[in-house]
Amino acid sequence: HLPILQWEDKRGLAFTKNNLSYSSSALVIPVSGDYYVYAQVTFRGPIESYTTNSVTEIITKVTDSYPEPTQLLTGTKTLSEKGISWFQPIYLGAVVSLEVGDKLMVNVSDIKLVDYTKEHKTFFGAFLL
Amino acid sequence: HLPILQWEDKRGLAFTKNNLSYSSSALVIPVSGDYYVYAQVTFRGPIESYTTNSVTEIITKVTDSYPEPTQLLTGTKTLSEKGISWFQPIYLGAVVSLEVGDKLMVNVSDIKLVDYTKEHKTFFGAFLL
Amino acid sequence: HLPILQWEDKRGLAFTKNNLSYSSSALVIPVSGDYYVYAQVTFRGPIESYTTNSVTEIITKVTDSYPEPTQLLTGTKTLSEKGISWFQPIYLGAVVSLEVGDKLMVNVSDIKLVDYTKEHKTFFGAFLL
Amino acid sequence: LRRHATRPTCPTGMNWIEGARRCCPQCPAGTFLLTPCSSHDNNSICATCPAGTFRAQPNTFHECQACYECDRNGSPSVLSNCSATSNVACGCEPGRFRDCLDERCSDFSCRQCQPCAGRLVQRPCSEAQDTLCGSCKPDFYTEGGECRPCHMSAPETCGKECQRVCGSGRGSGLE
Repeated sequence: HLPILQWEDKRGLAFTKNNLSYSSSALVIPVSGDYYVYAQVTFRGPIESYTTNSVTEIITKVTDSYPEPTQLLTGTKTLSEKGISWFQPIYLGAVVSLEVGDKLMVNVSDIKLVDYTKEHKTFFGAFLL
Repeated sequence: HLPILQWEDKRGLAFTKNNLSYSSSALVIPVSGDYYVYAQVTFRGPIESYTTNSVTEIITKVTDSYPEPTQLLTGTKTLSEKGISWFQPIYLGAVVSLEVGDKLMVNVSDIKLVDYTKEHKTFFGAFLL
Repeated sequence: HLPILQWEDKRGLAFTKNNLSYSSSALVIPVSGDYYVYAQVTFRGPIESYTTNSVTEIITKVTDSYPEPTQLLTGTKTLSEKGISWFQPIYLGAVVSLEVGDKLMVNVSDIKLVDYTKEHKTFFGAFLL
Repeated sequence: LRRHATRPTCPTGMNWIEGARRCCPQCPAGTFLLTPCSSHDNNSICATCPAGTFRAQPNTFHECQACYECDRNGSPSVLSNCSATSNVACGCEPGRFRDCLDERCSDFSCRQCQPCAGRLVQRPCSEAQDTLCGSCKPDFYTEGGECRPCHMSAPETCGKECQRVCGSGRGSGLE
């Protein structure tokens, strides 16, 4: 499986409420229903793996009763940058039906390429409709 | 007009509810109000029309009583890919005021370039605020 | 600070309601709460400053009681376009906690690069959850 | 069972108005529906599209469509201004052509027509496409992909092509 991002859930702009909790890299769904789930990851280089030619972000759902994660939303883009230093945001968002206890996570193609330096460039969230 | 995408509305992650129905490539608005409408299309190449130099996604509204569709949201991006194979997601989302009976559709610049292979890469939806 | 975009709030698809008002380039928050805030800016060239190598869009919050704006969401992308003419949309959206009287604005790296010609290519909005 | 409320079809020139639960006359192009007709008044009250907006067709919309703008930077010029019944039309000034981004050419920038220096014009520049330059003009010879005038060529630098074109009657200035 692709690496899973970890998130800040309390400090700065980050918050959780209405029992939507965060634990071990996942948002945990408190009540079944339809949620608008979204995430943006800003990728940036160069890293020694500059030869990377694409970046991918996937929002996945893990259900305890099912061994395989489900890919809910995927944003994937090939890179063709002229300059040495580059950055590339990928935004994803959609409505998905979730059950109480489901866990939402964000996977990325290469964790070293993720710009984690500013909370307003890489973020993740969900709200119940 | 640009080609209109067709969608799966029942299987896998797809669903419709609260009388928001899908028919002949369109989401049909059941009650007037403000809706958050969104869509992502992942474009990919090469296709023989690799000479394409841009991709466009447009969410349009059709009203039975009016002969012209209204363009609600547009994402258009020029392509400048080094590699032969490329992929490029375009995400759109915003609040629009809709009337009962209005139809929402997604048009694309070139249907052959749309990655329809995975439901989590190309998706479309709306919810009433 | 980066230039602030001005918006149309009445004509065409634009509207404000539920006391969410628009004045001097900002959406003014009428009641404290969690809002889904979003904006898309379509950047385009060439402009005489074609040597631009990146574009940036930032949704900021200004609070009367605090001298510094807060950057809520940032989308920044390096440009590496082959052709003369280029287009690059950047979409941002997320839930943020806001207080009554807070002002939301959209800043861009270079106002001359913003495609203002069509309302469905560059847009900005927010709704209370 | 709830009867699926289907909307009645209205006579030509009238639209079903959900709020009024009746068919109302359409507003003419250039206007929008301010107040629907009612049981007291069979007429729709229409208002003119505000400046910067238009409606090209009869309608019962609550607002008009926002006009596009011509991109001041791509130097498209206004072919026709936005009116209450038609959107703005943008084009390129003489001496420039549309560099379209896609087949529809809904987005384009205006680029300088190429001058065909020393060449015959196979197809003149137009709004839709650049000049198509042909072969060298008479008394011009090809060198390095360019057409050079015979009279500018000096004997010591006049290569094979130059001599072939200019050889017999090379430029008067140099005799």
